[in-house]
Amino acid sequence: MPPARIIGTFLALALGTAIGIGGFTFIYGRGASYLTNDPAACVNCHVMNPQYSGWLQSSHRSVAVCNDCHAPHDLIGKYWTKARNGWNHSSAFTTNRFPDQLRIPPVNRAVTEAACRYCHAELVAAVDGPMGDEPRECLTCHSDVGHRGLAPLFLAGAPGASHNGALDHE
Amino acid sequence: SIYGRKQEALQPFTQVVAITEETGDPAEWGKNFPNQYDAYLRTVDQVRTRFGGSEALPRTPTEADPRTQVARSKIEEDPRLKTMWAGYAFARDFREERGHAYMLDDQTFTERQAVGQPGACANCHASMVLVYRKLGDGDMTRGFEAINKMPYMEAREHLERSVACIDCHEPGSMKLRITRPAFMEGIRALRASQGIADYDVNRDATRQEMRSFVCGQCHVEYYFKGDEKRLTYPWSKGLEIEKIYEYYQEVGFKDWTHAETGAPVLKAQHPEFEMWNMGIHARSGVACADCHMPYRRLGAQKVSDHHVQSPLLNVNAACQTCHNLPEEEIVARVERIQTHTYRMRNQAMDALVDLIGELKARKEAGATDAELATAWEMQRRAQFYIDFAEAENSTGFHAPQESTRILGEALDYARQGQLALREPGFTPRIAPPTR
Amino acid sequence: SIYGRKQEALQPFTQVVAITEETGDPAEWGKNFPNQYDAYLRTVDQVRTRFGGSEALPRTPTEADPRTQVARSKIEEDPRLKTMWAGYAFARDFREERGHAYMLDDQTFTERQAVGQPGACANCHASMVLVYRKLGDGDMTRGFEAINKMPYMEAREHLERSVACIDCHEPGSMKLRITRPAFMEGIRALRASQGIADYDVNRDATRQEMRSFVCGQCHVEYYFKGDEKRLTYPWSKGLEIEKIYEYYQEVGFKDWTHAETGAPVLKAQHPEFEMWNMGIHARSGVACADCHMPYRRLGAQKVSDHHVQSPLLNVNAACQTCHNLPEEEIVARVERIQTHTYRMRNQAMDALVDLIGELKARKEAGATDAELATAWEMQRRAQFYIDFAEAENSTGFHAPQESTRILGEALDYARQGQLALREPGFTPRIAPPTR
Ligand code: HEC
Ligand code: HEC
Ligand code: HEC
Ligand code: HEC
Ligand code: HEC
Ligand code: HEC
Ligand code: HEC
Ligand code: HEC
Ligand code: HEC
Ligand code: HEC
Ligand code: HEC
Ligand code: HEC
Ligand code: HEC
Ligand code: HEC
Ligand SMILES: [Ca+2]
Ligand SMILES: [Ca+2]
Repeated sequence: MPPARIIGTFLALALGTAIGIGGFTFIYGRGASYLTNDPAACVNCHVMNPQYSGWLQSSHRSVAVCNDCHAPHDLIGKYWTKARNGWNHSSAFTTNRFPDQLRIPPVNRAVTEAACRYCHAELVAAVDGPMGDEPRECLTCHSDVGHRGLAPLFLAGAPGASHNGALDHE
Repeated sequence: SIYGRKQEALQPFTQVVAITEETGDPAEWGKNFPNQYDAYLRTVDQVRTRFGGSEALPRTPTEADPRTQVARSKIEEDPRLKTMWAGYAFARDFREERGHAYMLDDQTFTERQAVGQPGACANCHASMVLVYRKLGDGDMTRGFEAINKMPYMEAREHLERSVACIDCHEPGSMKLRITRPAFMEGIRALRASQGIADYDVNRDATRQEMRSFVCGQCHVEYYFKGDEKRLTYPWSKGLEIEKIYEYYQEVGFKDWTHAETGAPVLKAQHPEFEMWNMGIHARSGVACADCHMPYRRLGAQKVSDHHVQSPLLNVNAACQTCHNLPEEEIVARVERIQTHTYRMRNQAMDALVDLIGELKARKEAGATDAELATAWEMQRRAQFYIDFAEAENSTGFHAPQESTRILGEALDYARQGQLALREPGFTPRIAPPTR
Repeated sequence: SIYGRKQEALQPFTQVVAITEETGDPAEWGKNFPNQYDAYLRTVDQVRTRFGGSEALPRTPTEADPRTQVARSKIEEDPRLKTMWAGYAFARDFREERGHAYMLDDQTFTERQAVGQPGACANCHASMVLVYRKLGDGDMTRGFEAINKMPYMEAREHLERSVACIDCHEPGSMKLRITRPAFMEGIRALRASQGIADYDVNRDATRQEMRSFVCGQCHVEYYFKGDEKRLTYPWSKGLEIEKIYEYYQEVGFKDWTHAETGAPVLKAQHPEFEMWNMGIHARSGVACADCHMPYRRLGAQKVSDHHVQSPLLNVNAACQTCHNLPEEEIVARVERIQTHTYRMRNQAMDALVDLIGELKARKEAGATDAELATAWEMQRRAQFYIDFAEAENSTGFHAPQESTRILGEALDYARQGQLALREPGFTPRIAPPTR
């Protein structure tokens, strides 16, 4: 691990364990997965499967991993977000309190928007306006770059799941 | 617990009991599939949406009708419907529809039974697989033919419950299947008109098509053909209203003779399947089940929500998979489409009632059939068009532009009917086929 | 990640020449922005789509009209338009519209000029910023007032070119801006009706709104108010057709008196902005520029395609980023909406022509104004409704259900007009407001 990541991990773990029982949740619940860059870590939770397979079909499969789009590109921000989401999501996962259709909330949508610009800034000056003052959401037009075929979710493990994606007409 | 959740991820569903073609009781199937079964039972719920869902109105049970709750009466809500249906059973009793759990009772106890109904009614209001086999000694089609021609109350003896697992699923594999001969024949005729010969729906349909076809077995326009009262779907020319009307003209069918005007008229019923086919969602490959039985997360699995209901009562699962919008906004979009459809429907209804009133007066004043012929034809057409959009239970959502243009044409026909009454020899303008 | 921060690499455009509020010539702006300029020049291209685009028909230039190419004549294509507009300039010449490059010539040489037109026409057919300033000694609004009341040919002396960079952009910053007083006043009145006082579009509009507002300066329904011929947008009650009609009723405006029937009638023109507002794309935050000026990658930059045209000629950039569908399927979806709209439009047009024919006959037979009053009102309404959908240049695409319901209502009004002619004292049924 590069020192940066060690610090980050420490920050995050400190936060996690600081909250008693939360420590169990966070670690056992694989919240720590949020601290690595390996997409496989995300699918430690089956909840992430659809997005994972969606990502595998996306145009970014070979150029961006989960954290490239879902974690800020500055060190502190990155690990703070990872810790926060790691905590939120693992507790959500544990308590099973989350909607059938996951929805990226504004705060994390903003993280992703920034990620787009981090890589494409050069290209998209016009999108943010001649003045660059009133940015336009990339996702208005490119919401599927990270995940293709997200909807509707496949029938995991049930009969018929093997053939025919739901929107597939053959 | 999180521990439990991780276990689930590993195991597929466990077969507790063996399900065969003889297993009619959903409770049995439910032992293998408790989640689907529990949801299925919840179709008793009654919740109202702005235009759909249903509310439970208390009623004092009687000997004849033991129901303690019914849905609201649409004919009391809008008496113009009684005028449109004058002389037909629907003018006696027509209610907002509710969940699948009620289908058999609501059919049994509707006042429409007062006029005597055929066994053919049963096809869409009960679990039929075992009934067909019993009455046809193993041959579904013969069973179908047998039940069609019975008087309803005789057929009723054979009916045990509302639509159940066995009507949509193949035991064991749980694959979807079509069990209604009327649909097999209807879709076969439709495919033939599209140049596809010898279409066998259970053999040739894709899984995604099946996710709508199972619903299309009942949520369609229909009529009873000939003395055998064979349940028939008028699709041999196509699913569009023009094609269906053309079909009825060709076979010269009428549902009844209008009591006030004497016109030979038609009744359209719940063409959800046909209308959905005209809409953008069908075109985009979105099936009935995608919205009315959306996937629900069950541990590691995704299960289809068997609580079949209005998607507006379940927006997150039903719509937000595909539409990344706040729930309120999604509901607002639907209601905008619906209020516009409903407004046009009201306007067309007024025009039709104007025409019926004038026809009635002219008839009473002793006008000859010849003198009324054109106006009758306009009433027949306008009425069928209005009813097609009115009876379509999404209030236009399944195909917004289509519903609206159908109502617009209905307006034209109703008004031309009035002109015909004022001008002997008037030749109405009928819109050309859409294709 | 391997993608280093590229912010530094991001360089603003290279300023070759200084652009000021005096720089009217797009070629000058083009030196700084060659991509946008080159595309802008391509609006001379003429390519036909099924219902839109435009084709270049050769014509032999004359002294009076030096144009060597024109777009097809809509009134020759559908003579019913001549009947609808009898006695109005549009019955002399009305063509399919084409690219921005032609706006000044097409206005100058249309045969509609034969009847004499006001300078107010110029507001939407030329680059006006410098003209306004010149005629208003620096004050745009006074310049606007000055040009409005001039005779067109006098105003024409001041016009140099079609809409140009300076009409949509602030020099230097290149920010979008509104330069048409008529739009400033129209949107201000609209906002006031929505409870927003003292709305200043250039101060209060978001950038995303501006991406549609700049187009809404011209692609809107309008009329010339009073003797000052002040260009006015009838939005003070709202943008929906009911509200606009209500506005005209209140101010008691008529565009002309119908030559065949004597009815005081209205002409609707290109309400793209209003209709778009009723559609699902506007509701989803999709601006005119998103489809008509989509981003195009040029080298290391994405730029807005300044070749403003039918998106069907540019489906990949205009639609496919949001709609992950094959081009043919996207075009097919649009054409399905359009053919349905067009079919309904034809039906409504027939009904209107029927009404006009009967009104004419009754008038010639010496009917009094009182006897014709109701039929006149129905003609006025039906005609405005039909024209609103007909003049809307997307053939329904911008708002499919809305276009269709407007045409459906028009049918009702035209037919009721015919009834009124046959029945003294007939009271027509007018649909209630949509909200
Ligand atoms: C502990 C199990 C778990 C792991 C591991 C996990 N997630 Fe999640 N994730 C969840 C759950 C549960 C939700 C739903 C949270 C909610 O909607 O409240 C979720 C929601 C999300 C969301 C959408 C909602 C939001 O808050 O933004 C994103 C984006 C996301 N996860 C990304 C990731 C990424 C990237 C990784 C890997 C670095 C990852 N997840 C690993 C359980 C997990
Ligand atoms: C190229 C950028 C990109 C990559 C890489 C990416 N995502 Fe996403 N992700 C997005 C965008 C954009 C959204 C929001 C989609 C929307 O709003 O329609 C999103 C949404 C989500 C959501 C919330 C579901 C939703 O539709 O709102 C989850 C969960 C998620 N991503 C997980 C992951 C995981 C796990 C990975 C890695 C396997 C990953 N993402 C990789 C861009 C990306
Ligand atoms: C880790 C860097 C990275 C991030 C983060 C990233 N991209 Fe990309 N993206 C790339 C690369 C590399 C390519 C392929 C080369 C190219 O076309 O520039 C690409 C290609 C694309 C393309 C063209 C291919 C297609 O799918 O049409 C689009 C559009 C795009 N990105 C949009 C986005 C958006 C929107 C986001 C944020 C949700 C995003 N990118 C996030 C690196 C990134
Ligand atoms: C209004 C719609 C819209 C928005 C908002 C938008 N884009 Fe695009 N983007 C497009 C279109 C259209 C294209 C295709 C251009 C072409 O075909 O040349 C495109 C192309 C791209 C490409 C691929 C260029 C290429 O051909 O390799 C990238 C990368 C990209 N956009 C990134 C972004 C990012 C990052 C944002 C947000 C800052 C963004 N876009 C916002 C419409 C949009
Ligand atoms: C894209 C989503 C979608 C699809 C696909 C769809 N529907 Fe619907 N359906 C709706 C909505 C939304 C309503 C309106 C519900 C309301 O008004 O409460 C509705 C209403 C209904 C109703 C009336 C429900 C009530 O609450 O009274 C029935 C019955 C129905 N649909 C059957 C079908 C059938 C059968 C199919 C396929 C042939 C189908 N739907 C396809 C979304 C859909
Ligand atoms: C065997 C015939 C049959 C089949 C198959 C069938 N339905 Fe129904 N459905 C009915 C009947 C009958 C009712 C009305 C019951 C009543 O009002 O008593 C109904 C009611 C409904 C309602 C209205 C619920 C409410 O609250 O108003 C919806 C929605 C619906 N069905 C959707 C579907 C969908 C989706 C499918 C396929 C997955 C389907 N139906 C399959 C016969 C059927
Ligand atoms: C082709 C399938 C089909 C046939 C045949 C059929 N129904 Fe239905 N019925 C439905 C569907 C679907 C609904 C729910 C949608 C609706 O109510 O419009 C329904 C709803 C009803 C309802 C509840 C709503 C209402 O109308 O009050 C009654 C009662 C009913 N049917 C009675 C009958 C009777 C009696 C017959 C025989 C004359 C019959 N049905 C034949 C499919 C059918
Ligand atoms: C009105 C039709 C209908 C009825 C009745 C019905 N189902 Fe289903 N069922 C469906 C549809 C549609 C699917 C989705 C199948 C697919 O996607 O291939 C489904 C899927 C399933 C699945 C596969 C896993 C899943 O949830 O998608 C199971 C298991 C199942 N149903 C069990 C049952 C049981 C048990 C009953 C009776 C209590 C039942 N079904 C009654 C229509 C029905
Ligand atoms: C499986 C995907 C999917 C589901 C589920 C879905 N939609 Fe759609 N919806 C689409 C697609 C695809 C379109 C067509 C436009 C497009 O290509 O984006 C569309 C279009 C629409 C439109 C615009 C069309 C119009 O006529 O104005 C509305 C409104 C809409 N959907 C509402 C809903 C509602 C409400 C639900 C849930 C009851 C729903 N959708 C469920 C995919 C879906
Ligand atoms: C979602 C995409 C979209 C948006 C947003 C949109 N349009 Fe269009 N527009 C179209 C399509 C598609 C057509 C039909 C083109 C055709 O028939 O060739 C069209 C047609 C037109 C035409 C006629 C073009 C021709 O080729 O004759 C005009 C003018 C127009 N739109 C102006 C506007 C204005 C002004 C706005 C905003 C107020 C707007 N549009 C918003 C897609 C759009
Ligand atoms: C100054 C007035 C003005 C403004 C501002 C304006 N237009 Fe136009 N537009 C016109 C006129 C006039 C025509 C018809 C020209 C002709 O036919 O000679 C036209 C034609 C068009 C056409 C038809 C092209 C064809 O091939 O048929 C489209 C599309 C269009 N405009 C879209 C837009 C969009 C999008 C915007 C904003 C980005 C816009 N216009 C701004 C006046 C304007
Ligand atoms: C409010 C803005 C506006 C005003 C004022 C205006 N136009 Fe236009 N004009 C347009 C737009 C936008 C188009 C392109 C759309 C269309 O043709 O429907 C157009 C198209 C035209 C065309 C080409 C198509 C056709 O109709 O043959 C001519 C010629 C024309 N206008 C002449 C005039 C004349 C003469 C006047 C004054 C009486 C005038 N315009 C006033 C906006 C305007
Ligand atoms: C009819 C209106 C209109 C005219 C005329 C016009 N533009 Fe634009 N221009 C736009 C719109 C809309 C945008 C998008 C602005 C935004 O997204 O904020 C734009 C954006 C731009 C941008 C910003 C980068 C980009 O491409 O998005 C430049 C530079 C530009 N235009 C230059 C010009 C030049 C040079 C001319 C004259 C040759 C011109 N424009 C004429 C409407 C116009
Ligand atoms: C910036 C994104 C965006 C662009 C660009 C766009 N659309 Fe859409 N479109 C949408 C959204 C959002 C909806 C509403 C349904 C939904 O939520 O998916 C929609 C709906 C539709 C529908 C279904 C609505 C209906 O009335 O049937 C059609 C058809 C459609 N778009 C065609 C087009 C065409 C053609 C173009 C290009 C000329 C286009 N769109 C450009 C985002 C876009
Ligand atoms: Ca209901
Ligand atoms: Ca054109």
